[in-house]
Formats: sequence, C-alpha cells, structure tokens
Amino acid sequence: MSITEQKAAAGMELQSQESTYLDAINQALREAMEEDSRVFIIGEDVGVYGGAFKVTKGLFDKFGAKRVIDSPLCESGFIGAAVGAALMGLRPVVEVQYADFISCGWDQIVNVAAKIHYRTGDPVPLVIRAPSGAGLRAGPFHSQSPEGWFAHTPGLKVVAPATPFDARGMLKSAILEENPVIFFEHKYLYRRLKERLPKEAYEVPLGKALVRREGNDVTVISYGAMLHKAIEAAEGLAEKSISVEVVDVRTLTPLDRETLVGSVKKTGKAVVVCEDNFSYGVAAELTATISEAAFEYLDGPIVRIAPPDTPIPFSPPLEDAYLPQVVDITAAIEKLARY
Amino acid sequence: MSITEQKAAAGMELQSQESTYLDAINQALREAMEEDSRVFIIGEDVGVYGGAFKVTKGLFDKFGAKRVIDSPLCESGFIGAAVGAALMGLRPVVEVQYADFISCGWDQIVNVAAKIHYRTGDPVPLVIRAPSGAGLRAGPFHSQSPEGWFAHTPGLKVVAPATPFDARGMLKSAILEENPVIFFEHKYLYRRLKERLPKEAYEVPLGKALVRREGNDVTVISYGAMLHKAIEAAEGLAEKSISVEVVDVRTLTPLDRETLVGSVKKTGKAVVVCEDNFSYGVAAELTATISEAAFEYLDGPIVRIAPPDTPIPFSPPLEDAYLPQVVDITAAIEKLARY
Amino acid sequence: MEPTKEQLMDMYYYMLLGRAFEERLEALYRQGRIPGAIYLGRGQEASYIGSAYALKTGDVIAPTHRDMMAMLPRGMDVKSIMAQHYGKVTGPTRGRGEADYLGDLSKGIFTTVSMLPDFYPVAAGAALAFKYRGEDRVALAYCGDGATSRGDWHEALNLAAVMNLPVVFFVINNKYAYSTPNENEMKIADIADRAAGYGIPGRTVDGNDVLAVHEATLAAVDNARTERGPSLIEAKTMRMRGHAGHDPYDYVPKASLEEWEKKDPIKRYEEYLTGLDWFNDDEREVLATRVGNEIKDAVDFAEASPLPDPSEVTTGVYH
Amino acid sequence: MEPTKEQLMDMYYYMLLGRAFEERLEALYRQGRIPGAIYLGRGQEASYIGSAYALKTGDVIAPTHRDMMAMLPRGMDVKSIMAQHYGKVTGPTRGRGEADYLGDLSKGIFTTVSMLPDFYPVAAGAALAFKYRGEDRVALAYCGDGATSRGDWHEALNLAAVMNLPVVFFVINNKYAYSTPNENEMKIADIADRAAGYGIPGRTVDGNDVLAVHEATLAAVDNARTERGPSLIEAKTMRMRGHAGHDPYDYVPKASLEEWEKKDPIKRYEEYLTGLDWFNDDEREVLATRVGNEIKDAVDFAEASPLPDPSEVTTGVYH
Ligand SMILES: Cc1ncc(C[n+]2csc(CCOP(=O)(O)OP(=O)(O)O)c2C)c(N)n1
Ligand SMILES: Cc1ncc(C[n+]2csc(CCOP(=O)(O)OP(=O)(O)O)c2C)c(N)n1
Ligand SMILES: [Mg+2]
Ligand SMILES: [Mg+2]
Repeated sequence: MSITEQKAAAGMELQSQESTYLDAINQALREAMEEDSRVFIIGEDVGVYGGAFKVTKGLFDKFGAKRVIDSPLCESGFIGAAVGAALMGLRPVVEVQYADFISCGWDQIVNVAAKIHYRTGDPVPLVIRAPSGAGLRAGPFHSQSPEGWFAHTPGLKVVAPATPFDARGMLKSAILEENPVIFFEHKYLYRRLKERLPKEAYEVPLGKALVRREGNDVTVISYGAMLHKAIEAAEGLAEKSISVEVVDVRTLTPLDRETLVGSVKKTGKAVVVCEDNFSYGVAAELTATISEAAFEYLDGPIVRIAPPDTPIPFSPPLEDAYLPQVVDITAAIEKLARY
Repeated sequence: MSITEQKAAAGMELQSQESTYLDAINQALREAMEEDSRVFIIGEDVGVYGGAFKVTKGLFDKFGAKRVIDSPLCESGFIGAAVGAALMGLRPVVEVQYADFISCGWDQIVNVAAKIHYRTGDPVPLVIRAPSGAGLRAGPFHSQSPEGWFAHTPGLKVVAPATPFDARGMLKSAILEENPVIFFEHKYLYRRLKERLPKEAYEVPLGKALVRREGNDVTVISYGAMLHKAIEAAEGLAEKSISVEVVDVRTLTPLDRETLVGSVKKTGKAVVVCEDNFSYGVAAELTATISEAAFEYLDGPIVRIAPPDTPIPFSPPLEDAYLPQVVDITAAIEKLARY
Repeated sequence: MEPTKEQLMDMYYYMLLGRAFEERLEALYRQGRIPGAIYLGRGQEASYIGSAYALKTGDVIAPTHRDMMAMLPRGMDVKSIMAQHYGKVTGPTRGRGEADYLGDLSKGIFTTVSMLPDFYPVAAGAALAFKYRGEDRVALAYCGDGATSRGDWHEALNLAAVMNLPVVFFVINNKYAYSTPNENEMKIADIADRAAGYGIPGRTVDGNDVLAVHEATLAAVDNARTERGPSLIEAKTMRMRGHAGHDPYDYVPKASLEEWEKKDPIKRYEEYLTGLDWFNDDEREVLATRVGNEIKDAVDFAEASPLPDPSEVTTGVYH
Repeated sequence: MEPTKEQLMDMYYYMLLGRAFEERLEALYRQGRIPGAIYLGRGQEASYIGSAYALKTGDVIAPTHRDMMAMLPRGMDVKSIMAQHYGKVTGPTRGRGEADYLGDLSKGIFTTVSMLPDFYPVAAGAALAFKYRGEDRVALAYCGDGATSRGDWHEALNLAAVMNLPVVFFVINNKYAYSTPNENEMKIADIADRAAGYGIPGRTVDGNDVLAVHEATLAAVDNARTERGPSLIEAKTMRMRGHAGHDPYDYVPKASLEEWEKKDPIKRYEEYLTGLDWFNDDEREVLATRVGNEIKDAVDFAEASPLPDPSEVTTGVYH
C-alpha cells in the first residue's frame, strides 16, 4: 500500500500544500503545543532563530519565550533540566542542534532519564529531537547516526521516521508518550521529501514497522534515509523481475520483530540496510532477530549493508564511498535473489 | 588446551603464589610503569587510597603523586586530560571508578579520543580501565556492562579479559597500543579467580579469541564473567555426552571473527552468552557475524543468551533472574544440541 | 523568622531519628544482614535537617548517595528506607535500587542516582516547571564538595542563573570526596565563592549548626520564592564515617576526627536546647523512645517484607 | 616587554593574512566552489593574532571552529587549510574533516573538534604532560562565550587549577553563541570573573586591540611558564559575520554591527602603526601583495590537488 493510499484508506483529508519532512515536524510541534500547554521546547537557538535547521521556525513568535526556550550551550544541563520538568508534569521537547552533540548529554539520558521509571514507576514524558545522518558533506562531527547506542539502552524509545507523514505522526506520538523518546530526524530528508499531509492532527503509533512495498523474492529492511535507497533499488530490480519487499522499521525500540520476521518468513531472504555503522549496531540486531526467529525459513544468508566502522568522512568521494548506495543495495539483493 | 597447559607450552616459569584477577591487573600496571616512565595513572582515589577496588594499591607509594594522580571528580575532565597527555607522548592509564561512570566522560571518548587518528594520523595511546559487571548486589548504578556501546564506536579498541592471565597480558598489550583502548575488568572476578602467573612480563595480543574448551556438538561463545558460567555448563553437559566447544571472545574490537566462525563451522551450532543486555548489543553482533559467515554450516538457529533489556536490579532474587545462569545456558545448549 | 518551639523540637527529633537510623544500618551492615552498600552521613545531621526542614509541602529536594537524612523532614518513612536496604518489595524501588538510591516523588523527593551531581540540572528543571506554571514551589539540590568538580554542577548553576529559576543549590562540604581531600578537589577555600561566577548569591554556613543552616536555607528559599532566583549554600561539616561501609577511613588523621567529634551537631544542638527554659530531660527521653521504636518497627517491617518475585524483573521499564 | 618592530609587523601580516583568507573563503563559499561549511572570525583578528603570537615553538594551541586565524602565527600553511575546505587529499585531514576542523600536531596545533569546548580538558592534559616531563612549554585553549556554559569548561579550569598546570584558557567573547546573546548564556558581565571560583587569575581585555591581547597573553603564558599555574583571559570582541556561511545574521541589530565596524581591529592597528615613525605605506603595500599571492597560491594549490580516492575510506581508523 503506497503512502497516499494509506492516508486515503484512513479517510484523511489532505492539505492543499505539500509539506517537507521538516515542515511536518514543525507542524507536529505546533499542534502539540496548541493542544497541550505543558509542551515546551528547549535547546540551542530554537527561539528567535528558529533552530539551526529552522525546524522550530515561527514557534517562538506564536508561543513566546516561555515555551520556546533558548538554552545556554549545555546539552547535559538542558537535557537534565528537561528530565526535571518532565518529572514535575511538563512535557519537554528538547532539540539537540545536531545528533552528534547528543553525546554531550549522554549520561543524563542513559543514567537519569532511562533509569527512573524502572526504579520508581514515575513517568518521564520527554522527547529529544536529534537531526542525524550523513550525505550533506558535513563531516565527522555533523553527520552521525547514533541511534544504535540508544537502541541498546533499556528505558528509552528510539524512533527514526522516513517520511513527512511518519515524521509528523510519530513526533506527535512521541510527545504523548510517558517515556523518554529519542527522535532521530534524518537531516538529509529535511527538504528533499514532500508530500501532502492530512489536515487533521493524527498519530502514527510507535513500535510498528511498515511494509512499504510488497514483494516475494527478497525482503529489504531499512529505515530513515536509507529506506529511500532501498526502495529505489527495489524498483530498479522489478525490471529484472526480482520482486523485493521493503520493510520500514520506523521504531528501533520497541522493535516490531513480528513484522520484520513475518516478511522474511514469506520471502525467505533478507537484506538489512542501515546508516548506523556496521559492527555492534542496528544492522546486527536486525540480522540477529531474523536469524533467531526465521531460521527455518531462510533460503540464504542475511546480508548486512551498512557503512564501515569509521568516523564519517567529509570529502564527497569519501562520503559517497562511506554511505551505502543504491548500486550496493541492488547488487546485494540481486546476488541474494540468485542464491 | 587448559590455561595452565597454555602457559607451560609457552615455556613460562610461574610465580610461586597464585594471583587474583585483581592482582594480575596490579602487576601489569606496576610492570608497565617500571618499564616506561611515560606511563601514568589518573582517576578518582587511585593514589593514597589505592582505588575503590584497591587495584592500584601500592603504586602511589612506589611511583609517587606525579605518576599516580588523584583527580578531582570529573570523568570528562580527566579523560580529556588523558587524551591531551597521550597526544603529547605520555601513556595515560585512566581508572574510571565504576564502569557505570564512564558515561560521564562519554563525549571525550567517542568524539575526541576515537576520532583523532582517522583525521590526523596521530596516535592516541590511552587506556581507560573500567570495572564492569553485575553479580555483587550493587544495583543499577554500580553493575553495568557498557561494552556494547563502545564496541559500536569506530576508533576504539574494546577488551574484556576473563582470567588473571589474560587480564595481566592484555592490559600490558593495551598500554603498549597506540590507540584508545577501553579495558573492561569484570569486578565479579576480581577476587574470585586465582591462578599462578608467569614470573616474566608477557603480553596477550589484542584481537585474538581463544578456544577455551574443545568440543564437537555446539559452540558457546562468551567473554568476561559469563565465560565461566559457559564453561561450567559445558562441563556439566559432558556427563550427558554433549560435547561443547567454548570460545572466549576476549577482544570485542577488533573482533576475531575468524576464530568464532571457524568454531561454528566445525560444530554447526552456536550459543552466544553475554552479560551486556540483549538487544542491539554484543550478543547481536556475535549472532549476526556467525549467521553471515557460517550460514551454510548451521544446523540450528543461533541462540542468544543475555540479560533482559532493563536496568540492573539490586535485590538478590531480581539480580539472579536478570543475569544468565548456568541452568539457562545448559538448557539452551541441550535444546540446541538436540535440534 | 525565629523557629517556634515546635519547630525546634521537630528538628531535634529528625536529627535523632537520622542518627539512630544510621547507627542501626551500620550494625545491620556489619552483621551482614543487608545485601548492599551503606553511605553514612553521621556528623552531617545539622546540614541535612536544617536545610530540608526549611522547605514546605510542594517543594522538592534532590539528594545524593549520602543524603538520606534530608528525606526525613520531607516525610520519607524509615520503614520504606529500611526495606530498600533489605532489597524488599516494600521499599520505594521495590527492590530494584540499592542503598539510599531512592526517593518518593509524592513527597517531593527525587529518586537518587549515583552519578554526581546529575540531579543538579534535574532540580533546575523542576524549578523551571514551577516557574512555568507560576507555582509557589522551590527545588533544593544537594551534593558534596567532590561533586562540585563535575560539569553538570556548572551547567546547572549557570542555566538556573540565566533563567532565574527558584532553586537552591546546597553543597555539603565534608572535607573529603571519598578519600580525596578538598585540596585535591579545588584550589579555593570556599565553594560558595563560585556563586559570583554565575551572578547569584553564595553563602558559607557552619554545617554543624542546625539553626545557622536552617536560617541560611530559609533565606535562600525565600529568594527563590520571591523570584530573585537561585542561590548557592555551602555547609561546612565533616563526614564522621568512611565513604561507604567497607571503607577503613584511614586516610583521615585520627586527631582530626576527634576534633570534629567535639563539634558533634547533635550534642551541640542539645546544649543549645538545654539552655532554653522550656526544654527538659523528659522531652529528650520521650523523643529517644519514639525514635527507638520507629527504628525497631522499621527493621521488623523490612525483615517481614517479602523479597521481590524473580518474574518481576522485566516489568516496568516503560510506563 | 614591548614588541619589536619585527613582531609588530608580523602581527600585522598575520591579521591581514587571516582577513584575506576568510574573504576569499567567503567568496568561494558563495560561489559554491567548496563543499562544506564556513565559520568566519572576521572582526576577531586581534584576539587570535595577539594571543597566538605570544607563544613559542613547542607550545600548543587548541582552537575551536572559528579559530583558524590563531593557527597562522603557529605556522599553519594556508594552502593546507584551503585544501581542507576543498576536501582535497592535500589538506591536513586528507579530506576526512570539514571546514576548520583541522590542526597539525607537528606545529603545536591540536586538531579541532566540533563539540565545545572539548579541547579545554585536552589542553590541560597537554600541560600536564609538559609539567610531567619538566618541559618549558605551555598550552593555550580557545573557546567562545557560548562554550563557557558547558561542563567541560568547568572541569578543565578546575582540574588545571588543582594540578597547577601550565595552561592558558582564552575565551573569545564575541557577544553571541550562534544566535544566542550573552544575556541568554550567562548572568554575569565578565566571564573572566569566573576565574576566582577556581582560584586562578582572570583578566578581561579589549579583544579588538591586538597589542592589549598580546600583552595579556604574554603575562598569562609567563605565569604558566614560571609554575604559577593556569589563567583565564576573556577577550571582548564582536563576530562581524553570521555564525556560519548560511546564517543571514539577522538577529543582531544593524546599528550594533555598524558600531563595531568602526572598531575594526585591523583599521585600528593600522592607525596605531601609522603613528609610528618607521611605518609607511610601502610596507603595507608589500604585505598586501604578499598576502594576495599567498591566498591565490592557496586556491590554486587546493584546486589542483586531487580528491581522495574512495578506496581510502576505511584506512587509518587505527594506528
Ligand atoms: C560521576 C561520578 N563519578 C564517580 C562517582 C563515585 N563516587 C561516589 S561518592 C564519591 C565521592 C563523592 O564526594 P562528595 O561529592 O564530596 O560527597 P560525599 O561522599 O563526601 O558526601 C565518588 C567519587 C560517582 N558517584 N559519580
Ligand atoms: C557541545 C556543542 N553543542 C552545540 C554545538 C553547535 N554549535 C556550534 S558553534 C555554536 C555556538 C558557539 O558559540 P561560542 O562558543 O560563543 O563561539 P562562537 O561561535 O561565537 O565563536 C553552537 C551552539 C557545538 N559545536 N558543541
Ligand atoms: Mg564530600
Ligand atoms: Mg561567541
């Protein structure tokens, strides 16, 4: 079912204008803030400036300095403060300027936010938005995909939408969550994707993967910016009569193992495509999940496609070599299909 | 080949006294400091007090305040300072009081130490020792096994020795390394393991897994404290005529895929046992590695045994339920053997 | 605002309760009857009670590992604390947390984490929530001298100062961070002097004088309540036990401990009380008996309570 | 120690070189000829050159994103910096790093990372190494006003103070951290005032006066060399361009920029030099030509250099 079909099926009336992935996030923030006065934004340059990527544009004018807070430059400080506000019943949405800088607030996330509920049962309704991902010639400090670290951390939910529709709907769900959610926005997609979104507010539930494209020969599992390369590869292979199913993971934690495994049980073959680096990362978990649960259905080895275990290089030829490309995905699928 | 045989084979003369895992680390530090005046220790309470676990006991008396530095309480600060000293040609060995607190120096490790060499080619000879692991009724903040996060970070080497012999020899290698090494000492083993160590200094190379026990039916892959449970399970199963091979990973990065895969190609079956929590962690990588490289040799699904995705609980019945136990490992091997 | 007779006696009671609780805890630890670690604040009773007692219902505190006593005036039940030490399901973390890594949000006590002082920013965030909603509430965060060296301490003070948040940062300078003396932790004599670097008031008080601590905290809390923003208080005192139960505490000169023993905050407060015309030995006896019973009940309660069921291990990671 | 004529001219040269380099960089960026971001320090030349020029061979600096100009007096080659911007293999990171995230250890320049100010502790550690070996060397770490809010800033100053390390912490207060003005970053007027909280000297200088900056840095460096430990310098100046190439810079009032334009550090220094009897317009011409040629050569070099080979992507993660 295509995205448009999906929305139509849900009986949603669409906006006349197309929205980018970035617009979609902005809409979700605006809606959530309109609906619930407990929702506020905190981060660096999110106020007057509207955020480094302009995701919070217009929100300061609409909601004022009280609800769109320009913090001093201190990731640990403002993430910790957001935890405190969340414990006191507000619903903070933190913007980390680039996902790379989330490492500066690491301990507050993994040792404070993630471990409170298990010990006390108190909800920590906190969202941390982090623009992640490479492809923009931004080098080792502005291109990271740190979702693997967080997915490995119990107590966090980890989300990585691939489309404007999902970005808006999943951010909405994240803000309604009673748990800390790390919301990875792929910055390569910010202005590259456009679609008409529903007029009405809606939510896309966390923890549900989605079959983006049906097929019978090979399942490709991906998310974020890589999903689009996977789809492109799948479409290209249709011409060669290889029928590829593409599954969008969407939420890393909780992982919808059922949908992934279900698809692989059908096709018998799986390629996993991630932007998170190769070893000990998301690709490993997806592979292990399938190998455990679909062992008897596998007609070939599960293939992992992910960047090498290096920092992310800047120079175009290096960055292009670093990132999985459509040709790599295509070749892997084709080889596996013929296995 | 047993550990003692191994040493004898290497023609090593042994000390008359047995050494604990903790003594072994102390010996490696002492030797390295005697051999090389560039080696120094920095951390909290490592000086006069000899460290929270007494690993650095006696070193302050022997080497003085210049080389055994009691730092203020600032993990990011002293890890960063160690990076600076390493870049200037010293060879710092940092002690993090508990591995749990390494999260407070996270950014200095993953964004500074790990990313320098790739960009500049300058060596960063830095060792960070971190007492990790559960089983001591120490609760969520003093029991963590954070090796999965670091293993997923390019630019770091990650080590987790399971025996006194390895602890001493691998720490020695780590200190001789030109790269940042995160050295996880399993604190449950500190005083529980004893063996006679070589008189002479020696090194155990990083990046080499070791077959600890040979067998034909099932391969069990583990490291750290869990390795000993795996061996216990294997020995128990010998009585039931199930022949279990046990492989000690020893170094998570660089991972000795060859040895792991080689063993599984022989037995056709694999159980992975980790203390790092289940999802997106070390167990997933080990599983994925085997599923990729030994697919055609597998006679059953790879089984992951690892703690659940929760913080580490304190109370004895909960901690015992949290940690993989010999019975769990035994049951899994047995079931797989009969697959 | 001079404390009333009732308030004076309340503070006395809490100091006695804290002291007695810790003494029992120490005994249980030595007897191997509790499975985890203990971190005793003996000698720091005045700092804890004087400060925590200055708060009102609705205010919140953020303690660190040694600050259990600050929870008492906030209404934390010693039964529940004792059950935590036993790893029993009746403790506030249902056996999940160890030692005094606990709290009770319904009583305005943040749950304690070990990473120091991670709840400094969290307390600032609580204050942000109070200000956001226009509530008359204050947050007070504790930490020790050692914890002031960490980045989160700095980030919290600066953030709270810039945002003018109703929060009090309370540092208990007990001369040591584990084995590390002040001179290896900082190059200054008074931590309170750092306040100027954030543009907020800072004040050093005698941490063994419960009334001085109480007065200083009331003033800082009043500052916060009246929108004059955060402040920093440094209470100078001495830890009279090792860092944790296993610490032989041999890095501190005996003489120094003997000196400090003379300044014992409870003895000192008793002397003060004895000088008041209404105070007499009967009152002391009554309190001592009450406290003794409470501790006994706490131990009985904890021992009678069930351990958690192993099957619970995976529940409650998420809400 | 008054600077010699040669030193005065050297500083002038480096200021001109820095300015010219950035002007060219800006043009290349606008023309889309370089693939990455740019962070310009225009208006801050005096702060960079006055400070970095106060160091000797063997000393090290730790710059942040905007501080490329501080590398010039340390001998960093503009060709190599330009090649970095082009992503060419001849740059100091061989195309791996972007913008001014570079350095050269052989010249005593730490490679720049983005996380602010992560090299504050690293610089302290370099100083520790110098002290450890008894070397007559000093480390100087740069950062901006915004970066002072981060925990690593605090941890570095405190650690260096306690250990009495030969390091100078140099803060360039250019009034803004990206779009965030000083008043949203701190509640104090002078960052140098924070030094007292660490027990070290702190001093505020006019960051647009190259000689004042030079003199203050010399004094701090001398302090470090003579085992009197670290110090903090705050240079007050103004960033005359947006945070990065794409920033429209509309959050700063035009009037303020016009005001600061009048204080341009190069014009100001030229006025000073013009007042000296030995200085004449010929010298200026000579320098301007030299600088122009160097920039041209740098662009030519960078454009003629090869891009890295894709196969190199996985090499060099480890030594
Ligand atoms: C970030 C961090 N690093 C290390 C520790 C281990 N640790 C526990 S208490 C302590 C000393 C704390 O000293 P201080 O802040 O003075 O508090 P006190 O124990 O004296 O009450 C240390 C190093 C910790 N809890 N947190
Ligand atoms: C830890 C961290 N958080 C966020 C950023 C993103 N960022 C880059 S520069 C900047 C502003 C820095 O301001 P300041 O320290 O005053 O230096 P300036 O840019 O003015 O030279 C920010 C927020 C960063 N580099 N590091
Ligand atoms: Mg202390
Ligand atoms: Mg600035």
